[in-house]
Amino acid sequence: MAVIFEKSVPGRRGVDLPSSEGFPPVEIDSRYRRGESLNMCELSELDVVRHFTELSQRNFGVDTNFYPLGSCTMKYNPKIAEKVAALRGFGELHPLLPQLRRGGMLTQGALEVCYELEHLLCEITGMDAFTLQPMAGAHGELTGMMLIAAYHSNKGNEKKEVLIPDEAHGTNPASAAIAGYTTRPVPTCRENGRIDLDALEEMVTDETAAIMMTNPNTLGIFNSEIKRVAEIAHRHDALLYYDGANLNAIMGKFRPGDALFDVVHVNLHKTFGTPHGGGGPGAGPVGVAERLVEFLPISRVVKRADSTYALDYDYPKSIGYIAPFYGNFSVCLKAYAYILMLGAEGLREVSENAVLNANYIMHALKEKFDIPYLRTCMHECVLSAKRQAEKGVRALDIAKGLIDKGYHPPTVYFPLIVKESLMIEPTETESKETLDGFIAAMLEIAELAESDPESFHAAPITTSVSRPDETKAARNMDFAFTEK
Amino acid sequence: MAVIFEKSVPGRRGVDLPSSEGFPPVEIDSRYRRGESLNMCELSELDVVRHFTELSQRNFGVDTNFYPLGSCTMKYNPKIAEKVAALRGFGELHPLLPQLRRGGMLTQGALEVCYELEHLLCEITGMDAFTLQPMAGAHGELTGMMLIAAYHSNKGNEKKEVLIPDEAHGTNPASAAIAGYTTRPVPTCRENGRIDLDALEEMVTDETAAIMMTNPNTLGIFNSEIKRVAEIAHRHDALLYYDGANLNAIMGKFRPGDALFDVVHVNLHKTFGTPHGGGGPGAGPVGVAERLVEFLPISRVVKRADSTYALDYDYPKSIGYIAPFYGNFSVCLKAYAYILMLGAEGLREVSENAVLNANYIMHALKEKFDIPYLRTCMHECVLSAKRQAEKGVRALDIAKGLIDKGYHPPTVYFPLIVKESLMIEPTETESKETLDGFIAAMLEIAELAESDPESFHAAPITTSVSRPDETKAARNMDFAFTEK
Amino acid sequence: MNYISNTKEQQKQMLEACGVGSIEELFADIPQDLQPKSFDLPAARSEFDVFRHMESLANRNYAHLVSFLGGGFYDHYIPAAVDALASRSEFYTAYTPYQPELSQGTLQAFYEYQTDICRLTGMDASNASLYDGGTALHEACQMALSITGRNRIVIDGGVSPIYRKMIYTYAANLNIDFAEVPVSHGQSDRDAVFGAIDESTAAVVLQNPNFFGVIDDHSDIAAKCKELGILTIQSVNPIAMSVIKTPGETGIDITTGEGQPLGNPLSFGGPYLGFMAARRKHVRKMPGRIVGRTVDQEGRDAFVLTLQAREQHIRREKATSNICTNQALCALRAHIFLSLMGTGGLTELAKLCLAKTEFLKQRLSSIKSVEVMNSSPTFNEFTVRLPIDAGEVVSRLIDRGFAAGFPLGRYYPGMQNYMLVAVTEKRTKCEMGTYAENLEDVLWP
Amino acid sequence: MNYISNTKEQQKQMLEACGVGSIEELFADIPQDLQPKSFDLPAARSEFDVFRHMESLANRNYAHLVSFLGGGFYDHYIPAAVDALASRSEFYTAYTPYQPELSQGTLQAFYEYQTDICRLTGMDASNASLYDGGTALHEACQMALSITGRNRIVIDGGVSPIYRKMIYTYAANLNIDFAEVPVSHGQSDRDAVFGAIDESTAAVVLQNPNFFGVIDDHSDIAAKCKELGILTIQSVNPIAMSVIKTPGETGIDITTGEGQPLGNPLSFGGPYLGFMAARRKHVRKMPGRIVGRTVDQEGRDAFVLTLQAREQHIRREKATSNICTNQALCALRAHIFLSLMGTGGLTELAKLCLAKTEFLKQRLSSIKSVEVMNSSPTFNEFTVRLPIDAGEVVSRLIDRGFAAGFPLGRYYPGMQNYMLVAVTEKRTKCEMGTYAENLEDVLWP
Ligand SMILES: Cc1ncc(COP(=O)(O)O)c(C=O)c1O
Ligand SMILES: Cc1ncc(COP(=O)(O)O)c(C=O)c1O
Repeated sequence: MAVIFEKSVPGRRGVDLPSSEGFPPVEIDSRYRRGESLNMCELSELDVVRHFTELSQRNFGVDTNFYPLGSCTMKYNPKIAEKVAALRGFGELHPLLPQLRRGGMLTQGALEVCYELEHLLCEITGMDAFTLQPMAGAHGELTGMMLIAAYHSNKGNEKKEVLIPDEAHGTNPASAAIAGYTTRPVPTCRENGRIDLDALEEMVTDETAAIMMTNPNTLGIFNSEIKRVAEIAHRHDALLYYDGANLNAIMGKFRPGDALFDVVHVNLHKTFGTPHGGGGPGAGPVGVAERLVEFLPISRVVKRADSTYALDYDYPKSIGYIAPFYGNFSVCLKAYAYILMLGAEGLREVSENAVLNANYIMHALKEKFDIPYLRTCMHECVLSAKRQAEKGVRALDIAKGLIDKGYHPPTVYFPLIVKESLMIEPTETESKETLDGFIAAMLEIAELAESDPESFHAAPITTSVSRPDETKAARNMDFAFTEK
Repeated sequence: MAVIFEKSVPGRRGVDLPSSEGFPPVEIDSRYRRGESLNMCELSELDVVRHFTELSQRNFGVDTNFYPLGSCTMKYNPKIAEKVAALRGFGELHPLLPQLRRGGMLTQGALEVCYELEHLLCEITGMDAFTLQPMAGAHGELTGMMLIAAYHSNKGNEKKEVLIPDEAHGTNPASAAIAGYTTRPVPTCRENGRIDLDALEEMVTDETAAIMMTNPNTLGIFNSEIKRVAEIAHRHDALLYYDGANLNAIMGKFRPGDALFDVVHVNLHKTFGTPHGGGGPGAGPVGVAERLVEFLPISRVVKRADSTYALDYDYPKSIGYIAPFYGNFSVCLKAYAYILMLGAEGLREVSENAVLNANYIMHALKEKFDIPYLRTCMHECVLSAKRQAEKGVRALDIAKGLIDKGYHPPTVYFPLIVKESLMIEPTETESKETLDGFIAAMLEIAELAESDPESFHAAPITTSVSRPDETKAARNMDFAFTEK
Repeated sequence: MNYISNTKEQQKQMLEACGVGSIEELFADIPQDLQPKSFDLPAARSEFDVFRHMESLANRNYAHLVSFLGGGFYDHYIPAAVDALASRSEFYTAYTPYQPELSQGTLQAFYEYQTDICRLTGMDASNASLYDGGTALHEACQMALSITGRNRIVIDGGVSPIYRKMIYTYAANLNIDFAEVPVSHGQSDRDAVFGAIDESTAAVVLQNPNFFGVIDDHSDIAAKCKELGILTIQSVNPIAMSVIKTPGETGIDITTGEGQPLGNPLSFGGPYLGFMAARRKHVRKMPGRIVGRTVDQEGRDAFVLTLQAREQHIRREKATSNICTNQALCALRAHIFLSLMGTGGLTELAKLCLAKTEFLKQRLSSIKSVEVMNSSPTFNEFTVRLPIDAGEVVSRLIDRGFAAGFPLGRYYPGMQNYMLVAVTEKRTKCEMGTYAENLEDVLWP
Repeated sequence: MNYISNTKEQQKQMLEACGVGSIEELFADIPQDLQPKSFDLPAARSEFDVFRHMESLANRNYAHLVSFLGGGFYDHYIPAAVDALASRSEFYTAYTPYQPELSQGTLQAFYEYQTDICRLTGMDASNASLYDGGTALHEACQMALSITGRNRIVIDGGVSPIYRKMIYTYAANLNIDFAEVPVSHGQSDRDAVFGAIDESTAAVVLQNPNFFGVIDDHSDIAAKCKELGILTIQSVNPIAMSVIKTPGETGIDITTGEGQPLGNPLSFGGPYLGFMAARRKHVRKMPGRIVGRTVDQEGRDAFVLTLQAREQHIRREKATSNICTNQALCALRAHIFLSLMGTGGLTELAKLCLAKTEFLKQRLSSIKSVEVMNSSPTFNEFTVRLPIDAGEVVSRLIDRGFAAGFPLGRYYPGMQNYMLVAVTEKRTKCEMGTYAENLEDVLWP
C-alpha cells in the first residue's frame, strides 16, 4: 500500500482549527522564520482514517490471536484500563500543576494513584520503597544502576564492574555500560540452566558493584540457590539487582525482597497487563531495599499526617531527575486499576496459570522439539529447533510457518546461549483451546520439517509481505520518504 | 469461523459483578422461577474480544473503502460525533428525568439539543415544525402518514388512498399501507425519468389522502415540475409527502417547504453523517407545514420566555406517542454536532460535491454502461447492466466483481423500474482519486464482461464466503444455533 | 469543517470532465422560483469549538444523580469491552448486510444475537431487532391480527403505560377494538382478563415483570387463550429472563421487549433495542430482518438475510412491516454484553438486582407511613405509597442528589402518592442507605 | 476479575497432562524459606467497583482549570480521529515489530513518522521514538561524546531546567565536563557561549524556542561550532517548526524534542514522546529503533527495523543506547495528528498560537506593574515579571479557576516574581480576557 505522502493532495485539509477570533496575524522576523517550505501530507479526515485503518489491518495484536512472544508477557489487556486512562481528570491533567504552591491539593487523585501503586509494588516484590519514574524496563535498569553507583560512592566504595549472566536480556549489559560500569558475563550451568555458582564465586571481587539477575531467568528456570548468590554478592558489598521482566511467574510465590535483592525493576507493560502499544510506552518502576531509599530519584510522593498526598523533593542524596515528571503516568494508572481488580488472590492465580500454561506447552512439544533444559519451567519454556535445523528448517522458518497458521511466533534466537531457540511465553490469559491449537500447529510444523523442509522457504504466504530483505534495508538507509 | 456458542466453556466468566455486599439471596417462588436451564455462551473477556475482532475483520465499512450504495448516502462519519455521544452528561441521562416535577431543569442541555436541532431542520427544509421522534426513515414515513390521517379526519375528509410513484422506495407503500391506506403506483415518464404528470392528474381524486414523492427521486433526477404536483394534490385537498432520503442532493439549493410539501422526513443517518451502524440505528425526524403542526406527536420541546427548555404534552389534537421518549437521541446529537460544524456554507458544499461526484462517475461510465436516463443527475446515478447481462454478466455479477477489486458494490436491482440497475451514490466526502479508482474498476469489469463473462461466476474470490445459497437459507430456516 | 475531500481545483477538473462550466449548471433543474426562500443557518465551526459547546451542554444535564429511575429503562453497568468492540469501525460504519460477502461479521453477529434472544426467552425464532420495546409490542399486535384474522386486542394494565399509548397511536386508523384490564394486587386480574376475551379476540397483551415491577406467571392465561385461538403476547425484561419463568415456559406465542438493559446506555431515550421472538410457525409473519445460516457456493458455512419476501423492499405495500433501517448496532451491543456475561454472569446479575431490591424494599418499609406494595414478588423495581404527593417528594430529593423514583400519578390518575423505585446492581448499600435516610428526612423533617 | 480463561476443571486436566499433581508442584523450585513473608494486598474487586473508584480519584484532580501552564508541555486540541485510530487494537495490543510480516502497519507508520520528523525539522534521519524530550536530549549528548571522542558539553541556560537536571543525573558517573551559560535578554548569550567552548568541547546544547518561550536563530553558534569540530544539539518544539527556522536550516547536527504537543494528552506527565533526528552521517550512532524501507522476497515494498547492530539486543554492552521498549504508540499518535493537520493545518496552528500569545502579552502588559519580557520574539509562551511573588499570585488565581502560569522561582533562584505563561489555540479571547481581569484584580484589589 502507498505511503501516506503519496496520497497527499495540495490544499486538502483534515482538520479545522478554532476560530482566530480576529486576532491580527503576527509576523516572525525573517531571521527567525522557517525558510524551507513545509511538506507534510495534505489529506482529508476520511483519507487519514482509511489510511490508518488499512495499516491496522496489516498488524497483529493480542486481540487478533495468540502472541506467545517469550520474555514479553503478551497477556490480554483489559479494556477497562483504557477507559480509566481516558478519564478527563487524568488525561487532561498538567504535570506542573502539583508543583505550584499548594498545588498538591489540585492533584490528590493522581498523587494517590502514584503513592498507592508504589506501595502495592512494594508488597508484591518485598521491597521497601518504589519510584514510578522509569519509563520502561531498560530505563528502570539504568535507574537501578545509578542508584547502585550512588550507594557505593556514598560509602566511598570504588567499584567498576557489574556481573551479568550470559543468558540475560541485552538491556542488562547495555544499561550497566551506559551507567558507567564495565560488565562481565557469568556463564550458565550446562546441567541445570542456572547461573554457574562456582564461576560466580570466582568472579565476584571487591570491584564488583552489582550482580544483575533475572529469576526465573530467560530460560524460564527459577534459581533455588538465589540466597547463595545474595550471600556471595553481599560478602563483597556488591548489590544484587533483580530484573523483574519475569515477575509474571512468581507473584505471591516469591518476592525478590525476601531473597535480599537490593534493587528491582518491574515491567508494568508485562506483568500488570498494560498494552504494549506496538513497542511502547511501558513503565519500569524501580524498588529498593531500605539502604538505597535515600538515593531514589526526585520527586517522591509522600502521604502526610492529614492523609493528603504531596510531592517531596527534599532528598539531598537523591540521584536527581530521571524523568521530566512522575513517569509514564497513564501506564501506571492502568496497572493500578489492574492490581485493584485482581487483588492478592488474582495475582497469585496469574502466576499459577502462567506457569501451568507454559509447562503444558512444553510437555506437549517435548517429543518433537529439543528442550535444552527439560525440567519444570516457570512462565515460559525455551525450545531449540536444532533437530529441525538439521533438515534446513531453522527457528526463523518455524516462526514464518506459524504466521501462516494464524499465530504470532515466539521469540526466536534469544536467549543467545540456546541454539535456534524458540522462547514461548503463553501467559495466564490464554485458554487451553488456544494452547491446543498452537500445539497442533507446532506439531504439524515439526512433521512438515521432516517431510518437506523446502516448503518453509516461501512462508509466510498469507501476509502482505514475506521476509523483507534486511541487508538491503541496512544498505539503502531509506529512513524517510522522498518524492521522486 | 465458529459460532460463539461453539467456543463456550462451562464455568468460564467474562465479567465480575459488583460485590453483593452481603445481601442475602432472594428466592423466587418456584411458580415464577425459570425452569429451563439458561444456556448462554461462557467465555472470558479475551475470548469475547477475539471473537468480535475476528467478526469485524469480516465486515466492510465506510472506513474500509468506497461504499457507493445508492439511496443510502454512505458518507464519512466524523469521529468527533462518537466522542460527543459518549459524554456522560448525555450517555447516562435517564429519559424519565425531565418528566419529573421541575425535571426539565435537570436536562436543559439535552432539551436544547432537541429544540435547536428541530429548528435547524426547519430551516434546512423550509418546514414549520419538526419532531425528532421517528427512529428511522420508514418510521418517519409512518408518522407522516398518521399525521396526514389526523389532518383529514380532523377536517372530516374521507380519504382512502395514497399515490406513490413506481420508482419509490419500498418503505413508501409499506408505510402508507401500515397506516391504513391503500396505495396505487404512479408511472414514471419513460423520457425524463420523472413522475408522469398526465397519469397523476388522472389518478388524483377526492379519495386521495396524499402523494408521496422523493425529489430527487430514486433515479437521481430532480423534478422541476414539482410545483405542478403540489398544485394537483392540493386541488383535491391531498397532502404532499416528501421522502427526504435524498436530501443530500439539495441542501441550500431547494427546500421542500418552499415547494409546498406538507410533510417531510429526513434521514439523519444519511444526510447528516451519523453512522449506519451495520443497519441502524438511524433517525427519521418529520417536519410539517403549519396546518399540520397541531397533530405532531407528543412530547414536544418548547422554549419558554425565560429561555429555558421544557417538555410540553398539551396538544389535544396530537396523534400521541410514537416513541417511548424523544427519538434516537444520541443519533440526533451526532447530527446536531455535524450541522454545527458544517454551517450553511458547508451544507451547501455537501450537496454541490455530492452532485458533482455523481455526475463525474456517470460521465466516465456512460460509454460502457447503459444509462437509462442520460441527463444531469443529482447525488446519484443509475446505470443499467443490460448490455453486460446480454453476455451473461448481470448486475449481481458486477457487484461481486467489484468486491474483488476492494469496493463495496452499488445498490443493485433498485429502483425496480430499471432493468439490471446499478445505483451509484458516491457522496461528497469521496475524493477524485477514489472515484477514479472505482471508475477504472468498473471499466475493467465492462471489458471483462465482453472478453470473459464466465469469469464472474466464481466472484468474489477474495472474501471468506462467496454467494451464499439464499434458497437454502429460506428453506432451512436456521435462525438460531443449536448444539448438535 | 465540511469533510469534503476534493479541493476547489479538483472540483474544477471534474466539472470540466463532466462538460459543465459550473456547479450551478448541475442544479439547473431546480427552477429559479424554487430557490430557497431562506437558508439561515449558523456559520461553520471547528471540531474543537463544537466539542466545547457540546460539552457545556452535557454538563447542564444532571446525569450524575444517584438514580432509582427505571420504568423499563435501567442504569446497568456496561463493561468496557462492549464499547471497545462495538466501536470497531468495520461494524459501525457499515450498513444493512445486503452484500453477504462483505458483511459476514454483522450477519454472524445477528445470527448469534437471535440465538441469544431465543435462549433467553425460550422461544424458537427471533428477528434481528426492531426500533424499541414499544414499537416491537405494536408490531406483535399487528402480527396477531394478521395471523388470527381477528380484530380485538385485550391489554393488561400491567403493560407499560408508555407502550400502551404507543399502541393506540399506531392503531388510530386501523379499526381495532381494544380493551384494557386493570391489574389486581399488582398482578394480572384473571377474572377480568377471562371476562374480556372472546372468540373475536386476536391477542392478549401482557408484561412480565410488569410496569409495577411485579413478577407474574401467565401460564393460566396462555392456556386459556390457546383454547380460544387467541395469541398471547408478552413483553419481558431481558435480564429478568435468567431467573423468572420465560415466555417459552409460559406458553406465550410472541414475546417482545426492550433490550436497552443489555449493554445499551440510557442516552436520554435512545437508540434502544426492540427485540421480538415467536414460535416457529409464526416466523413468516414476523417483521424486520432475519438472518439465516446456509452454505456458500464452495460449501462453506455462511450467513444471509433470509425470508426477505416478508419485507418492504420486496413486498412493498404487502410487507409484514415497513421497517428498513433497524437498531443493528444496539443488537450488536446486546450480543457482546450477553457474551461477556454468559450464563453465570447474567444469572448473578439478576440475583443481585433481586437481592438489592429486596434490601431497599425492607429499608423503605421501615419509614413511617411509607408502604411498599408487597403482595406479589418483584424483580428490580417496586411501588411504594408515600404519605404525600410523590412528585413533590421526588422533587425535593433531587436537591439532595437523588433521582428517587418515578411518580406514578403521571400515568395513573389517582396514584399521586405512589412512586416506582428501581434498583440495579450499580446501587450500593451505602447509596441505598443514604437514599432512605434522605427520604425519611424529607417526609419527617 | 483475574482475566484467566481456563476454568479450575481445565487447570486440573492440564496439570494431569503435565504429569504433576498440583499447581504447588510447579513451584517446587522455590525454597520453603523463600515463601513470601507477606502478600498483603487488597481483595479482588469488580471492573465496575474499580472504575467507580478511579472515577472518584479522577474527579479529585483539577483538570478543568483554564490553563496557561506550559513549560514544554502543552494543552493542544487532539482531534477525535487520533483517539479513534490509535485505539484500534491491532496497533495498541501489538509489541515491537520483530516479525515484519505481522507488523507492516506499525512499521510503515514508523517510517512515515520518521519522515514527518525529518520534514518538520529539516534533518535527514529520525529514529522511531525515545522516552521523552529530556532523555532524548541526554541521548543526543551521549551521541556527541561518542562521535567526537571529546569530553566537554556546554549547555545554554535557555534549555529547560528540567532537562538540564536530567542530563546531569544521567552523567553522574560518566566524568563529563559540563558548563552552563546563562541567557542574556532571554536569548543565548553569544559571547558567553563562544567563551565557553573550546576544542575539547563535544557539543553545545541549545533549545528553540527556549524555556522562556523565546525564539532564537542559532546559525551563528552552529557555524562557529562547526569550525571547532563541535556538534550542536538543539531541542525544539515540534509545532513551532512549521513557522520558525528549523534545525536543518540552522546547521544543527542533532535535534531532539518533546513530541507531546503532537496529539498526546498531558496525562500528568506521560507517556510522552522523545523525538530525535540527525544528519545522515550520524545515523549509526543514533539510539533507538529505526525503520527502513526495503523489498520482500517477492519484490514488494516492505518495511523493517534496520541498523539493529546499534541496539542492545545485538550489541549488548556496546550498544549506542540501552533503550528497548520505546514510546511507539505516542509516535503513532503524533503521526496521525500530523497527517490530519497537514501543511496547512500545522502552519495555521502555529500562527494561531503566535497570534493569541501576542494578544495576551499585550493585554497583560497593560496591567500596572506587570512587565512582559518582550525584548525577543516568542512563540506560544512568554515570561512576565509581577510586582509580587509569582507563586502567591498563581495560588490566588487557582481559586478563581485559572492555572495562571508557572512561577520561575522554582527553577531560577532570584526570579521569584517571574512567571511563565503559555497560550495554545484552545484559549479563547474570552478566557484570556477574564484571566487578565482576574490577575489585575489579584494584584490591585
Ligand atoms: C528479561 C528482560 N529484561 C529487560 C527488558 C527490557 O524492558 P523494556 O523493553 O521495557 O525496556 C526486557 C524486555 O523485553 C526483558 O525481556
Ligand atoms: C428513498 C428512501 N426512502 C426511505 C428509506 C427508508 O429509510 P430507513 O431505512 O431509515 O427506514 C430509504 C432507505 O434506504 C430510502 O432510500
